Amino acid sequence: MEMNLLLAVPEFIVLGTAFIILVMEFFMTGGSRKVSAVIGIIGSVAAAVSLINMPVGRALGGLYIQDQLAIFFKWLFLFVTIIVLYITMVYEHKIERWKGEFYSLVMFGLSGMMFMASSADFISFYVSLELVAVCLYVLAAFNTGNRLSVEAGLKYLVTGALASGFLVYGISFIYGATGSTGFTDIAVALMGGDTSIYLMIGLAITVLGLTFKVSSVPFHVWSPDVYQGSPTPVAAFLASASKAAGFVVIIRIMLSALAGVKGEWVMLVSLISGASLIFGNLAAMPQKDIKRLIGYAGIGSAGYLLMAVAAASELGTGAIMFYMVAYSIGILGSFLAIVIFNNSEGSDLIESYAGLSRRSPLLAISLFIGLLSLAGFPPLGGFIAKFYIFAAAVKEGLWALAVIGVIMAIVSMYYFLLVVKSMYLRPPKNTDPIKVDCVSTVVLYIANIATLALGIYPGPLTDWVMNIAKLFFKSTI
Amino acid sequence: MEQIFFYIFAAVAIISALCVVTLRNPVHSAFSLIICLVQVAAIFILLRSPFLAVVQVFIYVGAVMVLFLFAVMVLDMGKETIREHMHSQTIPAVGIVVLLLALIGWLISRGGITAPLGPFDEAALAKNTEVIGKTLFTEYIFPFEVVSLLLLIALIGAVVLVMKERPKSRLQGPQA
Amino acid sequence: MEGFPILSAIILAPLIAVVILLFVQERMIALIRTIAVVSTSISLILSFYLLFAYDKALGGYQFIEKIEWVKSLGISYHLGVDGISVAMLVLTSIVIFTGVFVSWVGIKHRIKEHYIFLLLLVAGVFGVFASLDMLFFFLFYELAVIPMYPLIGIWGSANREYATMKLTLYLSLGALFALLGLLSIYFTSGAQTGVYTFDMLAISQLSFDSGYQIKVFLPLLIGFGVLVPLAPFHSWSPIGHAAAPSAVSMLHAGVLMKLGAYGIIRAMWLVPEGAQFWMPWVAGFALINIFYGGMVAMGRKDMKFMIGYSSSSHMGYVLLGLATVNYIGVNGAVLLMFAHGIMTALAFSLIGFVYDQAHTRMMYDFSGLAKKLPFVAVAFAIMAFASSGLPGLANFVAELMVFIGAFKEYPIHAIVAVFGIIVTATYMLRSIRDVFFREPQDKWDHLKDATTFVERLPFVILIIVLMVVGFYPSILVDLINTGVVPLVDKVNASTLG
Amino acid sequence: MTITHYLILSLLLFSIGVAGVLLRRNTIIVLMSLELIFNSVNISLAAFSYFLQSLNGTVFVIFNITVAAAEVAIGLAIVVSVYRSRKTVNVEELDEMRY
Amino acid sequence: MNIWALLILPLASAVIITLLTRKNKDLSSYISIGAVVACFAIVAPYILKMFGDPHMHPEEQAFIWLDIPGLMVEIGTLIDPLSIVMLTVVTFVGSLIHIYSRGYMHGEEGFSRFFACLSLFIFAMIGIVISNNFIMTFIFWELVGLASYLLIGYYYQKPSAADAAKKAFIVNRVGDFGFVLGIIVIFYATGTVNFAEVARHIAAGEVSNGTLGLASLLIFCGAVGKSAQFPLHVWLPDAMEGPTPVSALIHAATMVAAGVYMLARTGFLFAAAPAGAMEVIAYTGGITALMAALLAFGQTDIKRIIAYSTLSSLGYMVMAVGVGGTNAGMFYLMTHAFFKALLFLGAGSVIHACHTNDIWEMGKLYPKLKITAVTFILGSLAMMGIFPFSGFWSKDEVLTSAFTSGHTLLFIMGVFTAFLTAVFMTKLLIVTFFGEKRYHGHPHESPSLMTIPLIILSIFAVIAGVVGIPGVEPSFGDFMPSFGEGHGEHHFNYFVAVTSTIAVFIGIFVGWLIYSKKAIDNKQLAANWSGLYAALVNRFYIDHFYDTVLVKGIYNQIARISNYIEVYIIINFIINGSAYLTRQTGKALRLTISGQLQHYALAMVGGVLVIMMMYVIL
Repeated sequence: MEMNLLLAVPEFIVLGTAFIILVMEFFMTGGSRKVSAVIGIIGSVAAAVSLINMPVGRALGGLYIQDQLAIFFKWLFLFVTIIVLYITMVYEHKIERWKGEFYSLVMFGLSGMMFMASSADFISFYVSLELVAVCLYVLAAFNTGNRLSVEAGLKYLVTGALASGFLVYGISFIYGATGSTGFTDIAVALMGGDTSIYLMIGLAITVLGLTFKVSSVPFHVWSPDVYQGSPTPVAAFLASASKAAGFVVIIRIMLSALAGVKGEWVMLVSLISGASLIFGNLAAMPQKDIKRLIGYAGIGSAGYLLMAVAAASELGTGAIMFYMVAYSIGILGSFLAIVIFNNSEGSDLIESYAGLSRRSPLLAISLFIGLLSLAGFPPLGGFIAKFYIFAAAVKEGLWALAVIGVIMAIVSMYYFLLVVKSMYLRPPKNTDPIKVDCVSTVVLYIANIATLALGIYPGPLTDWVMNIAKLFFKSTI
Repeated sequence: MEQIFFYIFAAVAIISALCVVTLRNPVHSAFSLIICLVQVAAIFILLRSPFLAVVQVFIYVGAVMVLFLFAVMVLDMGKETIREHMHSQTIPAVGIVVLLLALIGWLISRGGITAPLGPFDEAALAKNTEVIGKTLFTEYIFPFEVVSLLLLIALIGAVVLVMKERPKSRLQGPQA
Repeated sequence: MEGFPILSAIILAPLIAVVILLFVQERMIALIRTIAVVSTSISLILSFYLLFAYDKALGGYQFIEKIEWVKSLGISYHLGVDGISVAMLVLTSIVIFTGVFVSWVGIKHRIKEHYIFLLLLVAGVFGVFASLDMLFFFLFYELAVIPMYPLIGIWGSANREYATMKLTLYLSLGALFALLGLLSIYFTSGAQTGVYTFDMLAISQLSFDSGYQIKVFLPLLIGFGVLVPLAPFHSWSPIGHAAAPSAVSMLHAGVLMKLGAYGIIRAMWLVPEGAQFWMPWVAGFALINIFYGGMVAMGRKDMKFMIGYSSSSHMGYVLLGLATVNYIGVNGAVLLMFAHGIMTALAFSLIGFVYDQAHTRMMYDFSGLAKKLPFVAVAFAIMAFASSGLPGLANFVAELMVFIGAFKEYPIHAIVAVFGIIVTATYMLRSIRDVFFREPQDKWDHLKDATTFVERLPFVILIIVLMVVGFYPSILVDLINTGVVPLVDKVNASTLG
Repeated sequence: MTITHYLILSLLLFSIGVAGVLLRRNTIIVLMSLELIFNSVNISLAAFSYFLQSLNGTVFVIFNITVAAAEVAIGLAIVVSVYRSRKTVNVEELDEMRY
Repeated sequence: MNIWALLILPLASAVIITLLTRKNKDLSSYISIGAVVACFAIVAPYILKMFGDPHMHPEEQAFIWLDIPGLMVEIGTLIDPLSIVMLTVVTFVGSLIHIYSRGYMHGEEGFSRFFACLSLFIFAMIGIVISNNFIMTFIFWELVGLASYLLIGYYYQKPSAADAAKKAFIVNRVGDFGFVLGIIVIFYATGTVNFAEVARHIAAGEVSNGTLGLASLLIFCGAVGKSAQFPLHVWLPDAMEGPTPVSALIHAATMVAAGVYMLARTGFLFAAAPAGAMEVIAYTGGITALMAALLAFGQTDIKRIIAYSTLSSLGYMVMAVGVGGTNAGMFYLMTHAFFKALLFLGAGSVIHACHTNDIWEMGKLYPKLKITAVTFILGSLAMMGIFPFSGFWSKDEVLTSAFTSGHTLLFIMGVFTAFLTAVFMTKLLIVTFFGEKRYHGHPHESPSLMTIPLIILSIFAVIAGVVGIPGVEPSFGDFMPSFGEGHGEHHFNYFVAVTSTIAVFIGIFVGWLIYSKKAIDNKQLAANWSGLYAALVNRFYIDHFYDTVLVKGIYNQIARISNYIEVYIIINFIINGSAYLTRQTGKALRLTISGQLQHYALAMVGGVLVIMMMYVIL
């Protein structure tokens, strides 16, 4: 049993940072914990650096796998976390107490996600998932003084636990059908492609259980409330990193462990995908609260990503990775703008954004680019992402899904344009400019430019993700 | 013989589980849950996993249930404060659950073990505890560490969520 | 100019202007306008250069530029023009050049943003016409669509929010449908050759299974058909025209609608057998466009709506021409795309000019404007006659060619189509009578005619173009023909069976 | 005794647990029902482990028990803070965010 | 002199006036007059050449205008006697009318605009005349329509003028509908649009009879519109809203005759067409002639009366073509151009003097307007067809053609029309120039700028028939292209001549009885025949029918229904409906996120159930 601790160095750095922040609490006085955030950012950067030229292989007794896919997603998580930490800094005054613990929980959550990305076994996957989940439960309910935050936390916890129950119940059946919990062993067991009843049960329930993390139908119900109620940085974290973590395990489970019985689950995933697309996008239309809107839109996005999963191909895998990157950047840019706006105006209602383009062109353009990227307008990153997904779907002949996807893309344009309408077409209620401090300005610019760059010159990223997808598929077969 | 025990344990477990769900008083529910969990521990023994049974009793009955009872007491819910203890969606909920039960039950009844069997037959299971102990620290070191983190976070989380004020650190000066 | 990336220059001129404008202060109006004029005139000059530099004897695709963009997917920045695209580029550059001047007069607030969006839009349009890569084709198309949203939403008139939303959604929906079709072609061609590429030139060399072609043409047809707009997907267009500010209406009707038809031409080129199969359907729907659009236009009192519906009627002629798949009809269709683009740009600029002063576009509100606005009246009359197919103006030749072409393939359709010119004449002349003829009213005494250079320039340019092409259509037809002949040959060469 | 017996038992407990989550208004009892669910899963894991003669299931049960305990701890903490902010643990009253 | 100058000069004049000299009225008019006179000067040598060599070889020049595979269109000129005759009429009468207009339009606000439009018209008209192919003909055909539109709508501030202009254009468009289709049919039947080529193909028998019949009828549709034949005649009387010189030039002498010219030009087609097609043409002409003559009685507007007489004359010409007498038709066209232009210009002079169009507000003008009156009377006599005025010879030829070709009914109609024409022309003369004085103010003779053209025209009205007098060489028929059997010779038929002359004299007598002698009370007559009279005043209700049934009843209703479909069904129901439905679905769906935690749980479990069931079933 090789330990090979070197491979897990990034996680250790992140955990170490989390502990440092925790321990620092003993020495800290005063209200602000921006230092903790900065330490978290430094730790994340260090972890990201340590991932450069990271060798691949198995570690920690074999249940931990470090491969290109994991590295890619870890980088994504780290990047997201850095931004989330920054958003939290901007948001910090709204956190009443335990600010240091907030940062450290974010870091713990990050480590959980990185573990998820590296899980090679249902047990380690499940445990890592719960690690992330528990961190997020706490974070969602963090503002105990805020009624909505607590409500969000409870809803998240109960639905999450229920979903975990289903997930682990399903896993037990997969275990029952294959006699093992390791992804590779399962893949080997299922290579023949023959299926048993247990596998059917396990497959169905596991897939459904996995939909919680990515907030797709039928376990999507929590997301609007939680996005709305939880602290905004947490919502951003949920929308980007947590969803990405969900997809990295979905890729691992569906496309490697269960790849042999693809025929069994493509239909199932298609169903879920279609339902998510329809539900998320349609229900987003009447929303008034921008965070809630993004929550619903997130359900739709999960639908798109699942479409790529249903395609079950290299292209689909690459599409998921690209989508997650573009989507995370869009989400984070938007959430940063939302936080800054909320700091100034105290409202998340879409109508309160009226005339934002006159009051703060930067915030307006950031939301414009971020949201339209989510909607999939070219030449923004989100478009290329959707394009990839459609490409994957069309390639595998998933025409019905593709058509639903197209129509729902239009619906998503509609509701995101409603925000744009409010910002650009409506007159402002008052004309005081909204101040954006200089670091935030830089961050917003980076997000905007990144979104544009992904749309205009996606080549390097696509080449990279396609390469990873290729490697991943090669390793699984 | 084993069958009789199974049925007894199963029956008690199910009845007590039903009690958990139906009894009005949370304290009663909590006690029913304890009974149920003990039955599960018994089932573990039938499955030749005494280690699991022990863990079950220690962690669940010993820790978790105490936590529950503690919470019930803290929140002063000795008697049910909510008049209608059942949610208004009873009929659809029961219907859906029964349907799901029937569906999965039907599927289970048609299934059987098809996977290749592992090395741990009855005889090997006698040394079950020892083997588990070893694998937990070798093969399963990764999840094991993660779980420990999980417990740590649960601790921090509980503190963060429940404690109103940060205790004055001893390391901090008197005038903060 | 050997080796000079002339097509890129055409596309980049407005984009560079956008970047420059971003750094110009909003109050420096004169500078902003100058930048817009300069950039569009660069495009104008270059596209006219193309018009003459394109080697008609050689034909095919010329001025090709190619840069790998996403190698793993076979996407490249691949530009090149044939006769059809050159005509469309010239059209676009004329319309935007005049549009800049129309906005100069018509747009009074948020001028900088207006020009930024306008130039973005036109860069997209140029890109579509010059692209030889399916993905870039699509990307540029969307680049042309997005700025429409703020352009109509901010500077539009009545009902603008509804209109702009509807327009954006429709156009995007159409585009995405087309995208599905293009993707399918991409994969099918890739599977066939083993080389996955979005390069239209490469794909056009292949021949697909005819059953597949028939299937894949449908999403392309619907997708591009929405943009044309093919009835019954046309309702976004009139209201979009009506709500948009003049320059945007000009571009919208003059150029954007042509993108749909251009897309269908490209689809015919890629999947000829599919085209052959569906063309009778296209002809049928074209007829609905022609007759129904005309009739609706006749019932409209709002001038912009009238022109809007008449546009959909005219685009019916374009579709009918394409559906003939013979040299005469397709040449006519492409020429009509050009002619209608110019004519409708003129129409909207004029109506906008009047509307900006009178704040109404209802025909019954006006009378006798010819006395007060003689220049506008003359220009409007020229537009109306062009629209009703009067010889000497560009539309006539094009429509005649469409009729001749259509008569061969679909005689009944052709008869109804010819009848359409009566309908067009009716509502066009009625609008002249209602608005410009009859007794002048005192309440319109405050209206001013177009007198300054800037006010007149767009009208004059458009009229001159209409007349030049009308008097000597060969100037364009010879060019268009070089693109049409291979296309028609390709479609006809394929045999269904 | 076949595995089906154990699985059916597990399923029954699972269903009862789910029903509890769906039906009870008292948040604490909802959490108890969630515990029932995890326990039922443990039964099925242990049963599979036994009948498959493999140890993975047993190990999984151990982890699962721990995870469940952690979740309960957090759950109860949240319930306490809910009670503090709203003076109720009635799930039905927690609907300030909806639609 | 280059033949293209014929086109370039008037066009240049129109452009220069519009762009440059609009402000300078005199200069504008000189430019315009200069252009048309120059055109006449260009034409003149050809006239001499034609007289020298009646069978001259047609001169054809062309350059390619449009060339795509399968379709080659030229802009070309075809100079043969037929076009020379027509060119003569156009440029000569045109010159006179231009000169006259300078006097008549004096002081008008849009003086320059008027001349620009006139030049445009001359340009277009010459284009039709010299065209060597169908498409070019059609192009200029439309352009004269444009000029006509602009000139009818000259007084655009008058609603009636605005309406009349629009009506003229649209009614012409209806005719063009057929014309275009006809051209297309011919194009596909022969593969070319060049007249000579088409003729060659037809002569070679390459075109089936059915196609020929169809093509000729469709082409004829164009003529029906332009030459205002029944049932598309309705625009011409309304076109009198334009200034009088316009009525003279466009709506009497040239443009309306273009239809007949075109029939003559494409005579090869009609000669080869099946008899049925020709019958249709002939009877259309006959009916138009007769109907218009009747309708003239219902009018009191001097210009409208003459307009109806024009209609009637056009009917004559078309009838002549229809019965195979193309040269008769052309001959009539030429003489008609002179005397009808004269009549209109005379009427213009009268109107200029009286400032009214109503003949019942004139009377006894002869002493005041001697030159006008005399020339007008000469014109009228020519028009009635009194020996030896030009009209006699030409009308005689038309009637002879009808008679000798065996169309007795048409012959009778023609004679009766001649009689009616005599009656109302007599009426017109008596009521306008003689009888009691009913005018207001002090009418005085028009300036010499106007009277000189009148005099010149009256000379031609009297003598122009000379070329058609049988036995005179070269005879008019020699100029005409000959198709098929027996042409080129004038058959003087004494029976026909005598019959028509008698009819005319009876007509004059009747007119005299009613309007001068008052032997028959015209009021009484109107009362006794009130139904007929009402029908006449209301133009046989044809306009009414078009207006209420076709336009308001069908056309507008279709537009209304289309709009209804558009607004209510497509936009409101389908488009907005689906948008609404989507939004409502969204609203309904979000209700599932009720805020109730246990609803969420239920939804999750329900979702699991549903999806698993689907999964198991599938």
